[in-house]
Amino acid sequence: MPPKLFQSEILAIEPELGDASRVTISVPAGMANEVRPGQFVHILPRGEGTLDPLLRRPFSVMRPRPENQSVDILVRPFGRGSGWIARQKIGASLDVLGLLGNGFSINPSARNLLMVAGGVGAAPLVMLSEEAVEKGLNVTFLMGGATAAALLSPSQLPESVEYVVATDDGSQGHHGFVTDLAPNYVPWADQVFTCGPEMMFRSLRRALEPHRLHRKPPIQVSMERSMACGIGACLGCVVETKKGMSASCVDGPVYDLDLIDW
Amino acid sequence: MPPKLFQSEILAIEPELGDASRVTISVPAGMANEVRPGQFVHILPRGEGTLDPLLRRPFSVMRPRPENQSVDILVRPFGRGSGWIARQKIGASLDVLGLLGNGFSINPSARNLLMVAGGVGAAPLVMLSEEAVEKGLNVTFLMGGATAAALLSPSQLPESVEYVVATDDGSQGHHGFVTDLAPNYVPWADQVFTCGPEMMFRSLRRALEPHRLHRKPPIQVSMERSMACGIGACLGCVVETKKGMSASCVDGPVYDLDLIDW
Amino acid sequence: MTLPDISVDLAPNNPRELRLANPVIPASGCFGYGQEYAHLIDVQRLGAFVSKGITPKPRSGNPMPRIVETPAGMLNAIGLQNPGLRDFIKKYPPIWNDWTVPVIVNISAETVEDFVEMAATLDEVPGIAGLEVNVSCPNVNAGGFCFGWDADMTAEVTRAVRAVTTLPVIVKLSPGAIDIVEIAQAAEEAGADAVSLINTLVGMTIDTRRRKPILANQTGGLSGPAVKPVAVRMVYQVAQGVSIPIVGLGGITSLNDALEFFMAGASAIQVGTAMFVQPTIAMDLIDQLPVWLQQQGCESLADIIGSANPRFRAKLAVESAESAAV
Amino acid sequence: MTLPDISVDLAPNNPRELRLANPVIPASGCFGYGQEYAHLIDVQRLGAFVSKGITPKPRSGNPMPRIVETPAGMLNAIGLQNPGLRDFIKKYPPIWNDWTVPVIVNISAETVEDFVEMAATLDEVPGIAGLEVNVSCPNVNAGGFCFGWDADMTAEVTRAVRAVTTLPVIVKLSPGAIDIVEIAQAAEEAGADAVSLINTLVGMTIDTRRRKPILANQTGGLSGPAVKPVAVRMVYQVAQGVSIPIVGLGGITSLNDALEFFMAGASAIQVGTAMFVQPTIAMDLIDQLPVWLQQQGCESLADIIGSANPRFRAKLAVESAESAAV
Ligand SMILES: Cc1cc2nc3c(=O)[nH]c(=O)nc-3n(C[C@H](O)[C@H](O)[C@H](O)COP(=O)(O)OP(=O)(O)OC[C@H]3O[C@@H](n4cnc5c(N)ncnc54)[C@H](O)[C@@H]3O)c2cc1C
Ligand SMILES: Cc1cc2nc3c(=O)[nH]c(=O)nc-3n(C[C@H](O)[C@H](O)[C@H](O)COP(=O)(O)OP(=O)(O)OC[C@H]3O[C@@H](n4cnc5c(N)ncnc54)[C@H](O)[C@@H]3O)c2cc1C
Ligand SMILES: Cc1cc2nc3c(=O)[nH]c(=O)nc-3n(C[C@H](O)[C@H](O)[C@H](O)COP(=O)(O)O)c2cc1C
Ligand SMILES: Cc1cc2nc3c(=O)[nH]c(=O)nc-3n(C[C@H](O)[C@H](O)[C@H](O)COP(=O)(O)O)c2cc1C
Ligand code: FES
Ligand code: FES
Repeated sequence: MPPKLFQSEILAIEPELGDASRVTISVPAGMANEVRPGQFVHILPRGEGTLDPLLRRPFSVMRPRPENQSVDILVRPFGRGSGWIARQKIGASLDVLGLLGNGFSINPSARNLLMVAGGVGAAPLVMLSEEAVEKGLNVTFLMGGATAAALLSPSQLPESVEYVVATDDGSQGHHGFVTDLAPNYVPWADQVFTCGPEMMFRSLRRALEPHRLHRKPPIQVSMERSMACGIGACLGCVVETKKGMSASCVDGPVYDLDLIDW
Repeated sequence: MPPKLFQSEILAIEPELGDASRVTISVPAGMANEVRPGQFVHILPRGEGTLDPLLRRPFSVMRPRPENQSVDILVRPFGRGSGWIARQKIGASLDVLGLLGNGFSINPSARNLLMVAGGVGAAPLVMLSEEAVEKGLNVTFLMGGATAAALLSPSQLPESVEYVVATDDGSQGHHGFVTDLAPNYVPWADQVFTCGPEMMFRSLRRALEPHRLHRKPPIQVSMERSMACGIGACLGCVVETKKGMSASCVDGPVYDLDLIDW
Repeated sequence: MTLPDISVDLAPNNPRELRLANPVIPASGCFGYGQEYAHLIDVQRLGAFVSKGITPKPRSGNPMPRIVETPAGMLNAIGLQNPGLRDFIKKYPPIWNDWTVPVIVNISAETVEDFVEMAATLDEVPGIAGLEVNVSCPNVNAGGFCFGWDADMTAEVTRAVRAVTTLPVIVKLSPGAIDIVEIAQAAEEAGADAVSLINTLVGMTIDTRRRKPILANQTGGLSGPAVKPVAVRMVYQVAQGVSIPIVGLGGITSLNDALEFFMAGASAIQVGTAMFVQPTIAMDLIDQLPVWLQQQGCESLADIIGSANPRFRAKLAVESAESAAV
Repeated sequence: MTLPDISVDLAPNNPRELRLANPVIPASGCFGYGQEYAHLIDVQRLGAFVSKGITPKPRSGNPMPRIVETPAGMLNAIGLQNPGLRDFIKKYPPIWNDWTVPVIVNISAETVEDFVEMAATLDEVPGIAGLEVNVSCPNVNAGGFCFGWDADMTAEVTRAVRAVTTLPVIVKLSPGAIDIVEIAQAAEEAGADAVSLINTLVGMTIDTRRRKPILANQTGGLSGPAVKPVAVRMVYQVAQGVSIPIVGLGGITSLNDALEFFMAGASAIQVGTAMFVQPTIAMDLIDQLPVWLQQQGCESLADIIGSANPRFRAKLAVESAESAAV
């Protein structure tokens, strides 16, 4: 399904993961069936009669809800745009462009999947985990946050997922970074998927480096770049890859970590 | 009471006068007792996290409600700023600067007062009428609007007020302009008070010209100018008077019609 | 009842013409090469579109971050990322040649010779309806001083491009000039078929946590609604000073914005940043403009061009009297 | 624990000094003559304020409308309404003389002689702490070309004013110049104690119903958040080119905005349009700035001035090494 511009209605808002909210928004018929984990929607973060903030903001789909033609997104009120979205109420209307971007892809031969999530970066990995479990794959989900309150509730993940957490303040799980935990799982994992702040990717790469032979397991990463158009026209969101500049809104946001030119 | 900057709460919203709303907003202690008819509040027409629209918008006080420390204003959703205010809900918070401006003044010897209102210009004249009736004065209130729906409900005026209306489409009262009605009342009126679009003032002056001897009765007019500061600093809101440029936010908005240099 | 005529020729003095079915044009850098939006809108219905600025050699553009939002605007420092003239010609004009929408190619260069090379090479390439010469780039032979800030340099580029192509040539002016009318006149005299304005203003925002400019390039080009008053003013002034068509742009997000430019004296408008925000905006304008004109009792778009600019209309009247007398 | 020092001297090379307890200054034209805000804020706590621009003769200003809102900004065409030098001197300085807040008087003129007349007359008037020379007005002897767009004209005005007053002189630069660094350097060399920037950009908006410009004056000065990126960029560039203090302004509405200007290289900031919108903004900044500095572990405001501008800091280091060596 090519990207569409549509008016969406906020169907539900639930607190989740620190000060973030899980927001259920309606989508056009059929869209919830087609979304792939890693794709995102581009939301206009303002109401009628104002031109500021000007640009849309991208949010990864956390969970499709084909049963009522909607998707969940996880919104952290970080700045002006996400703050506005987070302040909206049930029933409010949002101007949305989506679905955009490519998604994570699970290799046909992969059995054991390792997820490494930082903060709201958990969103697309929730969807990926649900899909993997449905396919009968084994999933370990590593989640990091500043405090226990900033972690994803285990209820958001399928029961069969092994959920391991780390907090900066030690209030739950491992006292330290989520990337400290990852090396243990390298021998087990057939693929690694990660989403979160760019600093986390760098330290993940560093942490896993000595444990990976022949760049195995492969690591897929969802990159976060400021975006204007979301459809490949502005070249504002590029990622430097070993094959050159890549517009992360269409060619990404998911990339093979080893392809990124850091 | 010098002007104050305060957070106000919307206590009530009622449809009134076409697409306009009567909005009850809370004010600081004592303010509702001090407001004089013709004074206005200067409202920031935007929420958190946006800088557009940038400037405050002035609204005349329609009715003070000292009993619950609030005032009524009449908001017509005309453009971006007033539209935003009109879309707010009960319980919303407004950033308000007020009270600003001078007010209408009733001469001690005046017994018969003529009000000439166009559209939301009725707001300050409602307050003035209530005050006049309380003082035992006689009030005739001429009101003009495009259609019957655009007229002030008579319930907004004290019972003893004579309420006469005109509509552009003839759907109620006189078929034509409110200014057509005014000349009949000149012999009776000791003072005339008017508020509405500037075109109305000009035609009122023209209509009354042949009936007024020695500029009697005197006419007070509330001028509407785009305003930035509201406190005399920017000189954006001046009115050309026979005594020179006058900042209508502090020296007005109420002027003697004959002093204005048209 | 037929709707008012909104077609426009942006190169009335050029035998090759630049006839557009309507005056709505996505701006350079804001519409990629046209394919990007093809899933969202009917690209063929556009008056035209301007492709992303190309340069003689491929450019990978500036490091990241390249964009940042500002109050009612944005800064960009894309750095003219593009495949370079040769690959560009192979890849895009063949596609456009099968399209009905006229495509205007935006060319950027740091020397007059580079402008000439591109203009000459593109002259006979099928699928290209016109050139937009971006004189807002720094002139490396003038110590980084921008071509478009100087009337003589603008004239030199225009003349050189004019000499090597019969394609309609639109010179795109920079708002950094002190007297934009002088620059527009220089372009007109040197043979430009039309001028477009404005390109971006130069701005910066600082990340106060990291204590450095947000853009890796430090400065970027300011666009969007924030700059609209500057753009309208410049179009209004230029309209009084030149007789070639003007393409107005800068911050257009609505029909009312577009009307401001037409009434200031623009014959066509471009939509840049707003394409990112509301991809349907160009289509909306194409649909709304004739309806609005009809409501106003206008027979054609020409009725409102410069209608808020009496000195422009007076000049127009004199010019048409003169041409009638000939 | 004492809060970090935020005092600043805007005229370090002038024996009369321009010492401010804090670097927050309401801008000219946005604070009247100081009395207007006295009911709302404690004017004496301000670092200083700049009074409305005065001219040699009284001016009644432009016809109405004089202001119009634009996206995240506003246009004004007040037209320098003011009582003229003579009445001004009688009316305001005597009041200010009893105040503790330093008052900077903004002077505007269309000829060098008029600037000289005002500067000379104001030199010994009690109650005035400094002059801000507005070179953004048209020079009638140069066909309406603005003083501040030309380095030589800016130098000429500055030199002439410098010659007749010992008051601290701040030259207020226009963003219409092509190379604002060159203009700032010209002002510095001609004896300015400091520069302030930016004044407004020239803009227009059109009333599409009435089909004419909204402002009676047609064009107006664009100010407010919309222009902030342009202002920050210019301060950043000027900071690399001059050694006198810079007063930064243009669109400041928050502490973060003010910090952008400080980090770009401004020693003090002015707040213009935001005073209209949030009359307490200057007080808020005065309260917030030292707290923020303390949270960041800064000892004084100087720690962050130019902290996002490595070339400015490098120049500063060289200069202080040189002055230590002397
Ligand atoms: C593919 C993708 C998926 C995403 N998915 C999610 C998701 O699922 N959930 C989620 O919550 N978010 C997600 N994001 C991030 C989200 O889209 C927003 O970009 C983010 O919340 C910031 O936008 P904002 O409006 O909140 O912040 P803004 O206020 O716009 O700030 C934007 C950035 O600019 C910086 N900045 C701007 N001005 C200044 C200044 N003057 N000084 C210092 N810094 C400044 C801010 O620090 C910030 O980094 C995703 C982003 C991408 C690219
Ligand atoms: C003393 C005083 C008292 C007032 N009392 C009341 C009151 O009691 N009730 C009430 O409803 N209103 C009142 N007003 C008017 C109110 O304050 C607003 O100014 C008015 O509603 C317009 O603001 P806005 O935000 O709705 O319109 P905006 O969208 O800001 O438009 C403002 C004006 O600019 C024009 N404009 C702006 N841009 C364009 C463009 N591009 N093309 C064409 N035109 C343009 C609009 O036509 C309009 O006239 C009062 C005004 C004053 C001065
Ligand atoms: C991301 C981006 C890229 C741009 N690239 C170009 C370009 O390659 N060539 C050019 O002449 N103008 C370029 N521009 C400028 C626009 O074409 C336009 O002149 C400017 O953005 C003002 O219009 P707007 O306010 O409608 O965006 C670019 C603008 C943006 C925002
Ligand atoms: C209504 C108004 C009047 C102004 N009058 C003057 C003036 O008399 N002299 C002057 O130098 N600048 C004047 N300015 C410019 C401001 O001092 C300031 O340079 C400009 O508005 C940018 O700052 P801001 O964005 O914070 O408003 C005026 C600005 C406004 C909005
Ligand atoms: S956001 Fe525009 S190209 Fe990716
Ligand atoms: S609104 Fe600023 S002086 Fe009246």
